[in-house]
Amino acid sequence: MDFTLDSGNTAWLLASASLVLLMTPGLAFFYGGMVRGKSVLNMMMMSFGAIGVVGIVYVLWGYSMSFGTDVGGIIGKPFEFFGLDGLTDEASILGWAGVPALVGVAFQATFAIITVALISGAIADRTKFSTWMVFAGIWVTLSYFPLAHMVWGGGFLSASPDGLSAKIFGTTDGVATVAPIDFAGGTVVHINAGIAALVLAILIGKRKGFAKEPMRPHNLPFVMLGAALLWFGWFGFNAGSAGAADGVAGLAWVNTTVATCAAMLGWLVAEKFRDGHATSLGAASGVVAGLVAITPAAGALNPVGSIILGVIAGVLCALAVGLKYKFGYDDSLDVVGVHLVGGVVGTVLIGFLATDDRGLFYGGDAKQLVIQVLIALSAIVFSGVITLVLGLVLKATMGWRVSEEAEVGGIDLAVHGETAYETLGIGSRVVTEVK
Amino acid sequence: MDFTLDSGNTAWLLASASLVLLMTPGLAFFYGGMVRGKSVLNMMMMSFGAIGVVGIVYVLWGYSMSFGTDVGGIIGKPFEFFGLDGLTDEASILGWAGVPALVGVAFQATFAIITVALISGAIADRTKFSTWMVFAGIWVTLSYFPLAHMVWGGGFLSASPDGLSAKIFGTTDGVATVAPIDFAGGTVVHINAGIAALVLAILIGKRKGFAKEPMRPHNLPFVMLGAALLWFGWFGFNAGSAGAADGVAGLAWVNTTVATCAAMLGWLVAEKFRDGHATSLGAASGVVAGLVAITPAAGALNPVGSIILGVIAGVLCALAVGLKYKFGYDDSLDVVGVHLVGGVVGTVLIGFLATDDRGLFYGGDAKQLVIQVLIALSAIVFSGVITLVLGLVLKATMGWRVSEEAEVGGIDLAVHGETAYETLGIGSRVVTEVK
Amino acid sequence: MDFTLDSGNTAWLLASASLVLLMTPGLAFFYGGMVRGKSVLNMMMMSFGAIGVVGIVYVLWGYSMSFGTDVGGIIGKPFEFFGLDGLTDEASILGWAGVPALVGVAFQATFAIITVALISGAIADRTKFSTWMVFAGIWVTLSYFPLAHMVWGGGFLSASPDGLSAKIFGTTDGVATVAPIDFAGGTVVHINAGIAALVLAILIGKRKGFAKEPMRPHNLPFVMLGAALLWFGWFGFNAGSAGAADGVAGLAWVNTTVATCAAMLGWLVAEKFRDGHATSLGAASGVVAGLVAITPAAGALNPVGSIILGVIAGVLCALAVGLKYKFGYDDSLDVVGVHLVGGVVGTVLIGFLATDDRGLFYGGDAKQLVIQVLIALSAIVFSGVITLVLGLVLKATMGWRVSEEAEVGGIDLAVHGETAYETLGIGSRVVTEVK
Amino acid sequence: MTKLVTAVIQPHRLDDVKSALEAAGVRGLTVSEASGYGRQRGHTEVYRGAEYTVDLVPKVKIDVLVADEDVAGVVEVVIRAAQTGKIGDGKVWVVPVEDVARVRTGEHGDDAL
Amino acid sequence: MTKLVTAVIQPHRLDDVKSALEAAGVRGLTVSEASGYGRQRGHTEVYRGAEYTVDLVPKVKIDVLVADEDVAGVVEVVIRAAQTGKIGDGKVWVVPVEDVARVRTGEHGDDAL
Amino acid sequence: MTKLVTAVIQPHRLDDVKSALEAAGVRGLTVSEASGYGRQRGHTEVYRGAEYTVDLVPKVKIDVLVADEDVAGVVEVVIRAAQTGKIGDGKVWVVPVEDVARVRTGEHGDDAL
Ligand SMILES: Nc1ncnc2c1ncn2[C@@H]1O[C@H](COP(=O)(O)OP(=O)(O)O)[C@@H](O)[C@H]1O
Ligand SMILES: Nc1ncnc2c1ncn2[C@@H]1O[C@H](COP(=O)(O)OP(=O)(O)O)[C@@H](O)[C@H]1O
Ligand SMILES: Nc1ncnc2c1ncn2[C@@H]1O[C@H](COP(=O)(O)OP(=O)(O)O)[C@@H](O)[C@H]1O
Repeated sequence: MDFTLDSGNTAWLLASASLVLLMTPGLAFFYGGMVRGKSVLNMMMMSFGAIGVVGIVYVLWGYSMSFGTDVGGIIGKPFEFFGLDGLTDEASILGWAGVPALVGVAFQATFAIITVALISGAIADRTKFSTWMVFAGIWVTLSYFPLAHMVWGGGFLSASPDGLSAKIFGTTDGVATVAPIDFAGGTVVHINAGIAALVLAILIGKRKGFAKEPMRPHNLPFVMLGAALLWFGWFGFNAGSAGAADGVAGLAWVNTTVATCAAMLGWLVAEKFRDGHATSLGAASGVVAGLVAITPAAGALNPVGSIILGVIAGVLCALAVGLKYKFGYDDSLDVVGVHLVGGVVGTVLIGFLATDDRGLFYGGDAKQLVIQVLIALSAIVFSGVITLVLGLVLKATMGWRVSEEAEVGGIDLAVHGETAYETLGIGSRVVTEVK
Repeated sequence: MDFTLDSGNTAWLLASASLVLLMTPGLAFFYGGMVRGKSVLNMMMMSFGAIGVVGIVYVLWGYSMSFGTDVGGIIGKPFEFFGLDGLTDEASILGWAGVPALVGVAFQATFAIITVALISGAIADRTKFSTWMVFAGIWVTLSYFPLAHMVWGGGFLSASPDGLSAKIFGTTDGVATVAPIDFAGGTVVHINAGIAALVLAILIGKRKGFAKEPMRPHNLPFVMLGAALLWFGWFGFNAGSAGAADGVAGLAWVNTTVATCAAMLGWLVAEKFRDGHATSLGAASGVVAGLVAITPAAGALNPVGSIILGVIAGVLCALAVGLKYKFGYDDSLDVVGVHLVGGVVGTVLIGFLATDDRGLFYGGDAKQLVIQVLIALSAIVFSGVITLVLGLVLKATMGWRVSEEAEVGGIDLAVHGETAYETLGIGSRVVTEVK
Repeated sequence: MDFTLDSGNTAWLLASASLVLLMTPGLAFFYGGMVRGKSVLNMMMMSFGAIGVVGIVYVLWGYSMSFGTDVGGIIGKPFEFFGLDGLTDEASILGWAGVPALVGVAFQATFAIITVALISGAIADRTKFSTWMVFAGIWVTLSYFPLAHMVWGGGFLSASPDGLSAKIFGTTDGVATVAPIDFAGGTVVHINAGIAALVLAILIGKRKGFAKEPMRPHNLPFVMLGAALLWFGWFGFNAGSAGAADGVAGLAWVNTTVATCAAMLGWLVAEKFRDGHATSLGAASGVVAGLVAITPAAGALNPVGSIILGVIAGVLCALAVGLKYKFGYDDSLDVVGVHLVGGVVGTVLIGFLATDDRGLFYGGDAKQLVIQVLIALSAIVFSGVITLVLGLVLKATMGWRVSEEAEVGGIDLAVHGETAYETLGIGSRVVTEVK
Repeated sequence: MTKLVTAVIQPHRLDDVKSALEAAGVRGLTVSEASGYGRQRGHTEVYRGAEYTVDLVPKVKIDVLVADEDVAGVVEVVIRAAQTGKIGDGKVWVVPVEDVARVRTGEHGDDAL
Repeated sequence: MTKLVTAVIQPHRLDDVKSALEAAGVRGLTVSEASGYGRQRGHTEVYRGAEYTVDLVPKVKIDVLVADEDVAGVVEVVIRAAQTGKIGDGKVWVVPVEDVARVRTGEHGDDAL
Repeated sequence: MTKLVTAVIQPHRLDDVKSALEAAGVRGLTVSEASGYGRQRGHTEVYRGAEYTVDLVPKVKIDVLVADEDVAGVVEVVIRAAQTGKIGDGKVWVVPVEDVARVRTGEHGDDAL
């Protein structure tokens, strides 16, 4: 591919990469506000730690594994661009848009980072920080990079002529006739993280006091702040996934906003009917549910379709977050209810709502729907199995849980030697020595 | 108009739209930090709720009403682009700059959202959430879209040959000889929201304990955070209103910054002289006052003129926030003192300070000043009347106020079933059942 | 130089300027969370105050002094573009990239602002606000603008044929054969602020209770928030310093991220080994240390080199923050340990790690290393002397410290008449009169 | 001799109680935040799929040192000012005090009040 | 007559103490946050280059008014429910009360409990 | 027998009081946050156009159980360590205690101190 720099597209992708990177600290606040006051820092450190580990791993072998030369439809050659060595603008994934290779890497790295961080919400308050850090590096390698390659890197779940869709519905002009749609990461990011969250929540077990003690958010403004930063960053995520500053980016921007608005309102109404109150936690969660659900669909729907998708996602996720009590798994901050459910809802609704004769409502046939269901299922099975195996290995080796004493007394103090807030009036420590 | 995509301008408008959307959560913190600890969440929910309602309404009929084919100089055809249907890049408001229609919609939608949210600060701690949500959807339709059309959509307050200015001072080359200047929303956004705030504050009445109990900000760092996010987002607001990434955008950026710096310092000095302290609330309020005042003027002044405008706005708004005690209306978080006063100051000072021979100081004649005063007055009257009628109708039907018990006990708990912060040591609830 | 607008580069620089401006409020949170609950607002006001003063000064004479016609290799003509008057796009520092002059000014102004604000962390809890505001305006004029001119404006520390490097190693094609490298401000920003911080901390003296009373961060989530906003803004700082939306910007973005990840991990590991805990304060500080160290190097290293630089910076800064106890100066929030040490580490490591045959590891000779050490030393001496003289003058005239009573009782209340948080249950004030 | 009157009341009655005590001649008191557990509890609410019962309700605790002869009066003043008639209004109790001192002066006894 | 039983306990024992007291027939109590200083202190930690000793440990303070005859029982109930056997478990003490009143009704004495 | 010495003092005197008590042989105490209302109030300030009077000033409350014979000494130690001589220094009072127990061991009486 020939490369001519387009400074406008590059500017938008640089901005988008920066926006998406901000999402992970945003998530740290979304999650950190939701836990109890004694585990705020640990929750936030799981996000910051994920940035640290995945940021480095991505540059070393992650980009190669995602977008290197295909190996069996599953991964790219891991050491092809090790340390980004030998990466030329011509070889870039966004070269067609005149965006330099390293800007494309920057953008993609941020997706890997947040996907890992998302998982941490399911295992709040009780997880060893060291095990989490090791998990982050291995999971992103075994589950995220392959899925990114399969869906976006020309692998098995893409429109590749060797892919699943081509096998089922055939090819046209050398690509699958029915191209699977995952605009910005419904499968790669949200289903992937959501199912991993479910597996780990079950594997690691419930918090002491789950469904007995109140575990209400200790700081709801932080949750709102997190939701706001996530939304803001998500414009990079979705509109940036157009790969260019053009009309598709504009469509993705508008769809992202209206779906999120609709999901927020949907969640609030569902909650008001069921529980009697429209809560701020509901608003923040509805925002995230809408953002998740529109992610795979942002470039494939029209604005009215996005509103419909948003409302459905908002209501369904509002109902889904109660499932953990029914089934007895402690998905502490509702990663499953929001990301797995929202990711599946968005991925599947594309099969109904996609314009250009693709969705059932516009094209009148169900092929797109079938392929959307299949990629969702594939992602669930792939990530679920990988996570289970890795989770079990780590359980047997490093162990996942802190001691009960640390959990009850507060993981912040036990693991990080800190508390989130120092009380104002009365100091609780005295300096005895300076080193 | 012929359309050729300019990816650079599009990149800047995508970024700007994202920045302006972030302003509303920023406002939620600016306002949320300023209320007492028992009404933080409600305050923030009024902003988030405004995003939800206005985001959807804008896409359905708001854009059409603002920028559709003119009807009587007052509105655009409401259903011309219903759901953004049939909107082509050629028809776009920013088509001249090579920015796709949907990106222009994105940018404009965010202005409508924040305008509504601004009003909420005047009616803090006591307003029914349901009434607010209904108000948001109707007010934006009856007051914001028409004003946006009148000023920016070629209506009565624009340079249109059928507009007010053309009627008074005649036309040149088919447009008004003296074009009214509202670069980024002094009338449409700030005067509009400010006068609506005043009307509602009077209509809804004072908080119990107003001017008796202390109602000091419960969390000033949040106020600072809000001011910071507002400032950051305002670069999209003002520099984005250039419609392109060019020298005008650069001028608007620089003017926005220096006017805001000057207003902050002006407020602090005024306060130090009058009250003996330069407060952080004053700094944050001065920032917002400067941003408000420079909004209509950002592209029309030079940097030194902007400094002058900023100082004047900072000092005048610092004095204006005390008026509510004198006149006895409970504009709880000083929306009138900052947005109405700041918006008028900025709009009118253009008449003195505009360069290119327009302002009194540079051009030597008062025509621009006259027209600036007239558009400010028109906006006040238009929005004031609409708000009054709508406010009265809602008072008679849904009612505006929560019960006194809810107000005293805390609207967060009564309306949203939550408190912003859970105390650390002692849990105040026990789980009795999981559904 | 001929000027043709490049809207893409301009879009990226507009975004970058906005990002860098956000860094100073980010710093306000990074610092504000780290102090005790009684001095939060004062800490934040030092950052906001710096924005106010420096923003205006920059537009009046700062830009001229930095980038005006050279006077003796030390400064630009101060009144050449007073108030930005007469500044044409052709004369712009970023004209070569098609970026309008005012956009370049916007970008540069934000660097001056944050440099001043950085210093405030060393003198927390005890400094007169009025003295600080006066210091900000004079120091930026005497220390920052000259250094910016020397390094970036074609002065003594640049590749200018009259500069230090040309004098030592000669010139090639009319510029220094060995061009000193300071990509985005290792010397101009971080060493400059870091040494000023050290001088003032010593001059102003220790806080009452230093190294005796516990002075632990009162709100660590705010510290994390600050670190996150700094990181986000730093993309504008570093990738924006490419001056264009191109591959160099992409490289700077990626290097900034991996160095920061590596520094965070480096700090956490060092801390875990030494103190037994990986803390959130360590993570946040490691982030900032990495950002500081990569600043001068972001465009000159490859990603693997950046990882190495990051680890080294993280570990060294983690060790350096303990020095204040050893030497007995109260650098309250570790500006010296992070910015001076990090800035020196980054500036010097370029001498080893720079690609294109420049660094010792790639080019095999030490010339670059020598010049890097020299510019670091020059900045230390220049800024150190200026700060000392100015600090002494202010000490003798206005005085630097608040009264001991104000310091013990809380500078927020004494100086700003406010406390950061109002306790929830019990109001501590009654309104006695409204003016 | 002196007694210590302690009252646990609803937070929003604090201002009235302060004023009433001042009117009754009490010149000082000490206030702290507390949480009450009593009959008032029982209110249940649903939040994100789980049902909660409010268990501890915010209260304010007031400690007033009073001279023996004023105790009965002070107790009545507090009751009148704090009373709303609803469950959860709180309790007042009186404890004997063997010595009181003012820190500033070191005075003891009724002079220290 | 009535007594005031005050207990200073570990915060995480509060739920158990509340339940135990309820089971023992106690129908109300008042809780507040406190910090304890006793033998428990001594634990040192290093933080950013300085060594700290933890000095004041978070505790919860419970005040229960009880009728004379129930005092001994209530004290035992609290001890049993709060005990973990580790240093820092806290203290319980009993103070005589000369009068009690219920604010809501103005009743005095044991009826007010 | 035991007494309960309660002191309400300026927060910034807490460290000195703790040290002084420790030097005097006191081995434990319980601290809580409080707000004081007394002569100290009266300071007015203007904030955003309204005038406020500071009404409740932050204080710290210390509860120390002491054996009978040490009471007078402990009261004097507290007064000396907390005194600044300015209005608002606070109060100390002594209340009789009928029983004390250590939760960890269940011991009663002076042994429990
Ligand atoms: N036995 C008790 N000991 C200490 N405090 C009590 C006791 N009973 C009630 N209280 C306090 O009084 C408050 C009000 O008591 P409650 O039983 O709810 O209402 P009421 O006294 O109006 O019947 C409680 O919240 C608690 O703080
Ligand atoms: N003399 C005392 N007066 C008041 N409170 C005390 C006293 N001694 C101990 N306490 C309280 O009891 C708590 C536990 O005491 P500590 O000496 O640490 O353990 P233990 O009682 O198990 O030996 C302390 O934290 C403090 O709150
Ligand atoms: N009668 C009282 N009962 C309980 N606490 C009191 C009483 N009088 C004063 N105090 C407490 O003592 C503190 C100091 O009292 P104040 O009158 O301000 O100063 P001083 O005792 O030095 O004259 C008050 O803030 C309050 O907490």
